[in-house]
Amino acid sequence: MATLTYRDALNQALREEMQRDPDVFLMGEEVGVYQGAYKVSRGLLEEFGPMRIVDTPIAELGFAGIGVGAAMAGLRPVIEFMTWNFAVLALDQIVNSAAKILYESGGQIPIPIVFRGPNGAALQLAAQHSQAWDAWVSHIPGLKVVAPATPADAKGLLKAAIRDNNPVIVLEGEMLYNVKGEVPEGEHIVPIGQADVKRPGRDVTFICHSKTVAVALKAAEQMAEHEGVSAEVLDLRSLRPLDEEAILGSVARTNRAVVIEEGWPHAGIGAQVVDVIQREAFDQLDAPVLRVTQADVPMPYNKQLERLAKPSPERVVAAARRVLYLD
Amino acid sequence: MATLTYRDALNQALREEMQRDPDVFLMGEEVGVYQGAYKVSRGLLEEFGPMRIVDTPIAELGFAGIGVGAAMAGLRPVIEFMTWNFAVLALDQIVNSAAKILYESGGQIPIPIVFRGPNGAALQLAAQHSQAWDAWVSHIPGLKVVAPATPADAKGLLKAAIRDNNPVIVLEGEMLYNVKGEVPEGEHIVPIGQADVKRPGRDVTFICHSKTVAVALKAAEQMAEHEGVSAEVLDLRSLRPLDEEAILGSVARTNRAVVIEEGWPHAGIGAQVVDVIQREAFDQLDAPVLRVTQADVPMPYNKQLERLAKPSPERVVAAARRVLYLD
Amino acid sequence: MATATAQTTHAPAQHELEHRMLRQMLLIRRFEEKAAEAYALGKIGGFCHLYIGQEAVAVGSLAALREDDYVISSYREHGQALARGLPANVVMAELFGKATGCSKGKGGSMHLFDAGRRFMGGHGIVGGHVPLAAGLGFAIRYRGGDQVCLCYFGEAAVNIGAFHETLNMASVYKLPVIFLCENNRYGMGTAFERVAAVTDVVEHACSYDMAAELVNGMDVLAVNEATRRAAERARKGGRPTLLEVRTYRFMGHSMSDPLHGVYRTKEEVEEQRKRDPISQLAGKLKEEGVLDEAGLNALDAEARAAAEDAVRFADQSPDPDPTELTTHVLAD
Amino acid sequence: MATATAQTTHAPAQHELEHRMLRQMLLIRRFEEKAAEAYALGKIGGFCHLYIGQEAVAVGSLAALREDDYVISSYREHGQALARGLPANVVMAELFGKATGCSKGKGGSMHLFDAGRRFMGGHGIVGGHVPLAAGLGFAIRYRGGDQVCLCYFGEAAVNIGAFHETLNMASVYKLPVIFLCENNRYGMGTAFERVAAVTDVVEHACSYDMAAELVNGMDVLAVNEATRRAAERARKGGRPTLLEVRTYRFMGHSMSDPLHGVYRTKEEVEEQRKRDPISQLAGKLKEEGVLDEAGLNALDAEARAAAEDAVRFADQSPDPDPTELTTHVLAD
Ligand SMILES: Cc1ncc(C[n+]2csc(CCOP(=O)(O)OP(=O)(O)O)c2C)c(N)n1
Ligand SMILES: Cc1ncc(C[n+]2csc(CCOP(=O)(O)OP(=O)(O)O)c2C)c(N)n1
Ligand SMILES: [Mg+2]
Ligand SMILES: [Mg+2]
Repeated sequence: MATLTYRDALNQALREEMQRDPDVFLMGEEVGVYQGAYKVSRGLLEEFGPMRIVDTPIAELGFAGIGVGAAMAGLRPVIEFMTWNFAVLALDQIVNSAAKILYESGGQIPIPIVFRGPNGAALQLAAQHSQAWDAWVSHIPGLKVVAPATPADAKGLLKAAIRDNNPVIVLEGEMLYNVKGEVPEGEHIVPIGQADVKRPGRDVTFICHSKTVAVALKAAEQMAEHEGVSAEVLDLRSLRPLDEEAILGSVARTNRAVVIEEGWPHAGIGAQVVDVIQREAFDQLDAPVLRVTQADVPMPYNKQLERLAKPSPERVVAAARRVLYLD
Repeated sequence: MATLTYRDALNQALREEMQRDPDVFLMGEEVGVYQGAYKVSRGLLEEFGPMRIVDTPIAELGFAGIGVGAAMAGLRPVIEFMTWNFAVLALDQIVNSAAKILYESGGQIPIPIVFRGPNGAALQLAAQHSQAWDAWVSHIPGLKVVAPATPADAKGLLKAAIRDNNPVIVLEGEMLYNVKGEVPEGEHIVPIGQADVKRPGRDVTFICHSKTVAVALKAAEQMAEHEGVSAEVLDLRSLRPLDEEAILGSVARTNRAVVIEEGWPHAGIGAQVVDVIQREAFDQLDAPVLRVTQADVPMPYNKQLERLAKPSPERVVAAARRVLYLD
Repeated sequence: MATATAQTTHAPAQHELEHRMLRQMLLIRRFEEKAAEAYALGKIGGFCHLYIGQEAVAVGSLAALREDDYVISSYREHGQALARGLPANVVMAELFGKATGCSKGKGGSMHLFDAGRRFMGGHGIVGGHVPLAAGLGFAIRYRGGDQVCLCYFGEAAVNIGAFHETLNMASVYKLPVIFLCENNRYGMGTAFERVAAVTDVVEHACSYDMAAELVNGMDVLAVNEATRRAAERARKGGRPTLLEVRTYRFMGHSMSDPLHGVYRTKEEVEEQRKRDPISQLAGKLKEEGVLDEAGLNALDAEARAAAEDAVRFADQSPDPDPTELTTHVLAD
Repeated sequence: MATATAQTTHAPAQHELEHRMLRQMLLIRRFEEKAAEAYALGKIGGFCHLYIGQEAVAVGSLAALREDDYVISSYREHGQALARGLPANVVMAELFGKATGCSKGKGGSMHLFDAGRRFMGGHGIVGGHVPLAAGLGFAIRYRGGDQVCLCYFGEAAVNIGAFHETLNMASVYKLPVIFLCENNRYGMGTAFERVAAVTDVVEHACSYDMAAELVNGMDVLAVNEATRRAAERARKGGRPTLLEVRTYRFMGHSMSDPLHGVYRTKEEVEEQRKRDPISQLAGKLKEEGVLDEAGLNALDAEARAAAEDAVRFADQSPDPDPTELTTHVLAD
């Protein structure tokens, strides 16, 4: 296995899938000549040419729709949003075209498309550039949603997404692109819908995904070290469908859970996880499930305020201490 | 008190607020000459003229933004979306402008605006015209969200929304416009953030809002009649902020709850209600909280399928029987 | 802009085409009348937007296309579906929400689909399908084909952003798409001149360096010829065209809208009815002596019978099985 | 289109204006250089889009406005903020995220606000503030005022739907808005001609029956005069104008972007630097004998001092109190 950055793992997935299947193409702002705003598509224009690596104008609604139209004709577009913040403009095409055409057509026209790009906050990009759309996109039937936390998962989930016959949302992270990890070469597919235990534990389950996996792992380490608490870190990887079996399996062992997400609390994806747990594991719970989320505010620019707004290991530890009745 | 339809109650609220405050104006598709796609603005063009009752092109993003800009200058726009389905195109302005400018500007520029229109399914309008955005809009800090179920609440909440100095989302219902009820004349304001017990009960709480209030009331009647169960029907009325006190107060009495919503289940607003209950009333719950939602599918056109997709009294009763361990 | 090359003389092929187009227009007219009846009886639900008055647009333009071309439309697409060759039975069954409908009863009036005939829907968000059309065109170009994609939309869609984003990209990418604007002067109850700074839709082509033509939508032959020119431009040069086709709807916006309403006068509607595209073509054929009153009546009787048949078929078809609620949410 | 009426002779008022504009351009240039330094030191975070090269656009246009006019811009708005009269100190403090910043440290570089000066932001979504500008114009008209709203955006915003929806409505509603496109030829790393079917932004005015002018953005006087004409059109007739101002950015797209990058050559940038709007105006004033080298040096020293002062002020200012995290989410 090679050690790659998350960025290069995505790049590898794109390259391999484009080599394998001539119907796969990449479209978005700055993906070609500029080599990608975050360099995820580096080198691809040179290898595949401008018909398959397509630079677009700033027209998120339009090029998302072009992607869906191309998928209607049987191609397998990968649409890059420079960031998911701008995808807000394209939601009509994602929700009303990509997610509905199969159903509306009575099953005639599948939409094999991937919408991908960095989601959520990076550093000090302020309110309009720091939004995590996990809850919104997960809300929609007809879509699948994945959010890889590691380079290996990034490669495996993106490949799975490209091969899927449905619209798949891939939520990446600007703050993850430089993260390094071992990545299996070649045919490495992570099936959509499978959570992954990133650290086994006995006393409490930290349920997380994407950037919050690192937060949870850090919290778990601290708790192991300072409080002798063994926390299990369960990485959801897929937000739709949720791997309810894995969630319930872990909670059945630990009887306690903290759900961590990057997005806002109100009707967040974490609320759905809580709903699943309380519904299916009611009698196994020794404490209410608690959540750690972004503060319920637009993201501030100031560095200190921003740090306070984001989920942190400290806040996870504090929540864990409460569910363990250590306070 | 006069008996009015929900439509006329909204009309009255608009008229009274426009008479009271010259800064209030209404803008949207077909609100003027055509008297409103659903006739909510009937007669207003004649009374207030075309500067205050403004017909727009089909340009949801554009006119939502014009509304926000006018609010930045201190006017109090009411933006009508013909239906919330089309507001998907305007989310950038709602989320990135209306909800964030106060914060981004360090408190300098409040955005006193109302976005309103019918939300959710009517009858056989199929997938693109039957969407309930309760969860999405409630997710966003910087917004308030209300969803009146009765004519009196429609009037009182719309008036409160227009007077609020923040962006307020008013989710109405095409299927509610013809519903009749008593409406207090004149200065009738329903404060945003207060739930309302629509039917008191002891054994289980039905938490609902908008169209699902009628569903819950019917279920409560049936249970009273056929099973001797006394269900309390709590109408949330506001989805953001949620009236947590009212929710917890009711559950403290009944120890059981079913949450009913029109939208999809995954990260729905009901999940947030569940989260609140399990977190704050963990020890008072005698059973897991169950939810009744739209089926997790795009809305089908066929009448029978559509009926199956929607929350129904039967499904509420079935859920209630489960939380009461009657099965 | 290319000049007219199509034959409008009395060649037999041309007469055959005209005859076929007349038959199609009649079918649409009678079909829509039956749909209106069925709607009044509650057999069709939801929104139902009739095509009466605009028949020449769908019929004339689709007669210029090949079977392997793509077609996509808005919610006012019964006429295009029929002109594209979807059987009246399955279209009516779809309006009735039946399992035998072209979208299995799940789509309804606004979402007619037939992948086999490359009829790519039926879409309900104004302007929302315009980018999809460019995507279909993109796929043609990607594969090096010489098909075209024909995209119908109303003039009100010109005011929405998706239209502009798409026209620009279609021009930049040289996509073989025909953007056919059915300018019937009203978007619901709003006259175009009340909400558009410039009311000649063709003008927008200048901003996108795109070929354009203004077409009389009451003249099925004019529509046919203009579409031929546009299709040729697309097939040979991979260039898009904007066609503004001036037409008129004789009915209300949808079945829940009154016939003329407050936004237009009864007189205006009646004036327009005199330009009925069906009588115009029938009149021409009679004048040229290739159709007589009896022939016309026979054609009409045939159309009426087909429409009645469609209603019967739809009526007798079963509803989808309840399990269909959860199928087709995801593909395998 | 109105013809030039502004005085360009040697009247004292004109010299006073030119002097003031030179001073403002110098301030912006030195301020931005300091911002770049501070960014390199990690004192400024996030995205930071400098205005170097484009100074004449903000300065020339804002000199044509009144205090009660509205101004709104994109994320590349340091220059407009300074030219509008926001003190360099509070602008720099905002870039540093400090409590003394013009947005209390919550907005940062992309979200500069000063409601008192009617500077309505700093907005980060390309094209997103264009409808807001029309809304401000709508409010002016609603109240019967004779103010204008001046809206800045880059040429890449012309490809997004919001621009088109807004221009149409501004024309239909007769809004007193000046849509000022700063055409610096690139949107990030993309040359406009690669993504726009028509590269003369002014052409779009035809589709909206709007007055338009193409302006040399390296000539501050030309910008000033064109803006005056547009403002008059707005004040007197309530009519919008589209100004395409051709300019160039000498730096990368943002501080995280290389100076020229792969999308343009070093030579091109150097060629453009010869058109530096500051040297051009300084040269003109020297030629006319109203400014000498010493005078220019003095002005420049003043600008440098102000920029350094701003950095000092920002550096010494406190961060917002942690409780500020949750204030201003909602108004009372
Ligand atoms: C984005 C959006 N806004 C509003 C509507 C509601 N609506 C449906 S049809 C229509 C009028 C469209 O007029 P036009 O495009 O001229 O087509 P026509 O109905 O005349 O064929 C409106 C406003 C919609 N479906 N989508
Ligand atoms: C809707 C949207 N898409 C993408 C971006 C990312 N982005 C920020 S600036 C920019 C380029 C804009 O270029 P232009 O409008 O010409 O302005 P300039 O930066 O040249 O001043 C892009 C693509 C964005 N902010 N908003
Ligand atoms: Mg029309
Ligand atoms: Mg630019």
